[in-house]
Amino acid sequence: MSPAWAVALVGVLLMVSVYLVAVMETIFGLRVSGVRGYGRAWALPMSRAALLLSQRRSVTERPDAQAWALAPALLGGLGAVALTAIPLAAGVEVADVDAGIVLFGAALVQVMVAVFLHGWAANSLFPVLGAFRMAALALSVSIPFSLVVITTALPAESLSVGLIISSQESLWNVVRQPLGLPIYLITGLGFSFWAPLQLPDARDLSGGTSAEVSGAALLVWRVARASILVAVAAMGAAAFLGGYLGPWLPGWLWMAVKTFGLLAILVWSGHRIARPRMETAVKLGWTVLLPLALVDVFVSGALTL
Amino acid sequence: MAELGATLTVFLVAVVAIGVVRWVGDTLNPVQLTVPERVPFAGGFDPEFHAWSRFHIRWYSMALLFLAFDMEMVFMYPWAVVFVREGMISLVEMLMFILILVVGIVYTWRERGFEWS
Amino acid sequence: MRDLLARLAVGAPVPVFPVAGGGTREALARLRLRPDVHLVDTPRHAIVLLVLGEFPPGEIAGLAAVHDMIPSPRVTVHWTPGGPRDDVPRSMRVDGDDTALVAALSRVAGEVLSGTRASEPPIRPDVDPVEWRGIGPYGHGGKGMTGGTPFGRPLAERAPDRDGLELDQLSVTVGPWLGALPPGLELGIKLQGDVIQEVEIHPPAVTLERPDGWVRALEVPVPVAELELDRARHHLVWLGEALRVHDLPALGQRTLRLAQGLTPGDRGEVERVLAEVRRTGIYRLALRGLGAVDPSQVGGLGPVARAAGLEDDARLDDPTYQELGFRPVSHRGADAADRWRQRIAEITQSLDLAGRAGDRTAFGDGVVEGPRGRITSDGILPGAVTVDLLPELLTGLEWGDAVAVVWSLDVDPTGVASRSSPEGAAA
Amino acid sequence: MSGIVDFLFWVFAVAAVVTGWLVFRTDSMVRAAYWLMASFVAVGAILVTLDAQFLGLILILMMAGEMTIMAIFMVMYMMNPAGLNPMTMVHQHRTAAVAGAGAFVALALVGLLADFPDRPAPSGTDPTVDLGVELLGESMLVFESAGVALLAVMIGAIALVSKRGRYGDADEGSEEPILEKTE
Repeated sequence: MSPAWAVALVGVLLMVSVYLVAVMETIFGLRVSGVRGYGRAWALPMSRAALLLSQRRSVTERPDAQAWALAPALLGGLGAVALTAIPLAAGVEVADVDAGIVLFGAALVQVMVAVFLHGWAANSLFPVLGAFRMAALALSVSIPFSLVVITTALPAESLSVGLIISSQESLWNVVRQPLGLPIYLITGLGFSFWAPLQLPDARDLSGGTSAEVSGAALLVWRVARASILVAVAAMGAAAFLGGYLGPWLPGWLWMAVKTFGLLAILVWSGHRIARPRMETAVKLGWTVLLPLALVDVFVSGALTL
Repeated sequence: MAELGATLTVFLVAVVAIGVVRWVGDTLNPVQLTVPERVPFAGGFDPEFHAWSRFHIRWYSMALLFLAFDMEMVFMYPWAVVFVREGMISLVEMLMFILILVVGIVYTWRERGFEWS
Repeated sequence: MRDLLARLAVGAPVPVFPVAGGGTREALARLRLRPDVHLVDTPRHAIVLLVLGEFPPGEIAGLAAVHDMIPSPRVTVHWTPGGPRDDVPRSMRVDGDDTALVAALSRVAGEVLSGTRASEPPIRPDVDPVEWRGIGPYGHGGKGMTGGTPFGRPLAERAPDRDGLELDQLSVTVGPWLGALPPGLELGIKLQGDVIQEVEIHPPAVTLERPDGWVRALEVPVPVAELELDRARHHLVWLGEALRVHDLPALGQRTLRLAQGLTPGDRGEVERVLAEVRRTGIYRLALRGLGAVDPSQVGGLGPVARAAGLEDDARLDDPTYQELGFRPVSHRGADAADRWRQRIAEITQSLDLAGRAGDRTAFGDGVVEGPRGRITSDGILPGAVTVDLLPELLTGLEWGDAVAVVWSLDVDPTGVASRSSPEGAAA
Repeated sequence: MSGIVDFLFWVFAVAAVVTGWLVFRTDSMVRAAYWLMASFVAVGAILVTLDAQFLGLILILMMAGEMTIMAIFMVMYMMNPAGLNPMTMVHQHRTAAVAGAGAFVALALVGLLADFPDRPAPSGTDPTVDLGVELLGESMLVFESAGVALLAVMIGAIALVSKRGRYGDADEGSEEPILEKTE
């Protein structure tokens, strides 16, 4: 795909889906809090964005200003890059690379760097605590994450996301490796530090890495963070739910339906599942998710043969 | 390479776009802060010290474990590609490799390396 | 551009940073339910600084600092019984109920966003905390590797650590207006990494919150139904706030909504919500094994004591409650999870008692079982004792775990004030 | 097309060198670690321009975790980790300069003088597949020994760092070394 088209496509997709994530977040929030009438939810993200744009950006006493400016830009860039690895319809792929899942994994793992810098740069207690939480969280989830993504490459005999989708013609990977999707979604929540795994930006840290951020800087940080969640959901749809494959409807619509289905599950879980303690999250990654992911690799592998 | 050109462009444009939004915000509300406006927030009292200190992480054993496992992941990718072609031998071989590494996790867990408070 | 943004921004809930003094527990809970207001956890995310409730005489601790941290456009609104205070210049006062307050908040936020009302200038003078410019070899105030006051603050000091290393120890005062802690609670802590090494309790920044209904029951018998509904309401408000700090704000709102106009007939809905809280897995994921108390230290602390296995309840000695067949619920784990379970069980128990009590009255002879524990006529509230537990319980915990323990104890910082003279509380 | 690839190659090459140089020009441990990561990312990008997609991308993937760990450990152990008091990251200037120049000359000589084989890979081969076949075939012993070596690393590291193991405190009965000079 030509770079100009790629930029336009990814840009529009990200803007639309990030907006929808914000709407979903509001609607699920209202639902759980027992309020009816969701009409307001559709305009709310725009009002919130306008409010943030009307506020001044905060600076602390002696921050690492360049790192602070870089962090949201890097995070948003990584969300966009991760999305380029995923075919959005048959043949509509920004980057048809052989090592597609490696590209996606590289983009997602770098999120850790963006969040660490975002918290560290403020030179303030709670953001710094958030930065170190992100490091511990991302290190704990990244191995099981990579393992389940690699497992989807087994039947495809390729690391290309396009081939992984077409290998699901007969059977979706979610059936071939039932442990895969849940582990993928949990670890994906960890990388996008979204509730219930929003430990780096949690309320017990008064907002963590974004505790000292306001105005436009806070707006771009929230948008960038949602873009990671969108990329995670899109990859989940492609790698486990057969991507654009499906009867009757056009491919891109199937892809959209599946992606937003996963996004709904991810956003919903934030309101329904408690945030674990830091130690519990680390233990969960190493002593539950990692062994399960290994079981997943070998059982699905044996079944593939 | 050609395929990744588009990815690189998308990355650069996204980075610049976010920079532009931030710049627009700064133009609308110029950032000229006085000393009290820059004090880091800890609930109402000024911090005595810089927050940047030698930060003692309690999960350093986990970090070391990660380094070893990260190496292992590098082998997994090419393995996955040839898995079906090579058949049973690849399964057994990787199983052996992983089981060796799992001993490391079990050991860390027994030494309470995942606990810190 | 600015006008367009201001017009769009009016549709968003007004981000308000509360500085909540004594007597505002219920008011804060009601404000959290208002769709037009969003109470935020850090002043950086706010537009309006809301000062509400009662404070010790003199300046409000930390208020000026928090005011200046709010990014412009900023504006202050007072909703205090004592009238506007002079610590904040050009402050605006609101009289009347919540509705008047919410309307005022929306109005001033709109004004200050559109520019028709000027943003408030910082209160504190624009001077460096320590003279540092031009000092030292690089003109940054530092000296050598770790000495001096680079950019106005020294670097953290070193101290031996549990793991046998000698690393930096960061002393910091957290609170009194930290969203993660109960309003007014101010702790001096020493941190190594994310683990707390030392805790010191500072005097609270708010005046004593007299639980009037309960204090009245010390002298005259009071209807049981009223008391028990009050107790259930107290625990529901606690649950709502604690859920918010645990990042389940929507479920917390639902709980807070239940607390409004609670009747014994709401029991079915209450049970549904409590079941939902259980299903979030919060006990296992966030609370289990945290902050276990020694039963010998928590006598008279109501739910905290009963969660530690004590059958400690003034209601046991009251003839009316005996007549109602009251048996206290208790748990044995003594940890944060059991304290949550305990209060949650007491909510339904209280609703049940309130439903069966008819117009019976209870207490009136100098001892009352309040929602936080035993209240006696000597004036010391259970909150005072709960706060005293903190230094021992929080030492050695990761910061997030410490926050969880503070909420699981339902700490009332104003309780400390009940023990000291008014001058002491103000100091 | 190849003009763009050449251009990108040079951009990344310069970026790799400049960011590598910046590692030693900053006072902040975090910045130093992430400049080093930027340097590695640029090297990964060079690999991608040379059509070694998998190797390039996996390098970028791995470096995020590794360099974050490096940043964290440096912050943990170095005095003044954020460089609030300016300091120099370079010591033993003369030795460093000689070693650096020597290494550069040696590598440049290899680059210029060595007789590189000219065997263009047939188009259509996937280097990742070749790598996998190699790992599972002839290099199997190497691969499995790598596993054992990694295990040894893990156990060694954990045994060294864990203080509160299941056998009690690691420093039980030990004495602090005497730091004062005895006359």
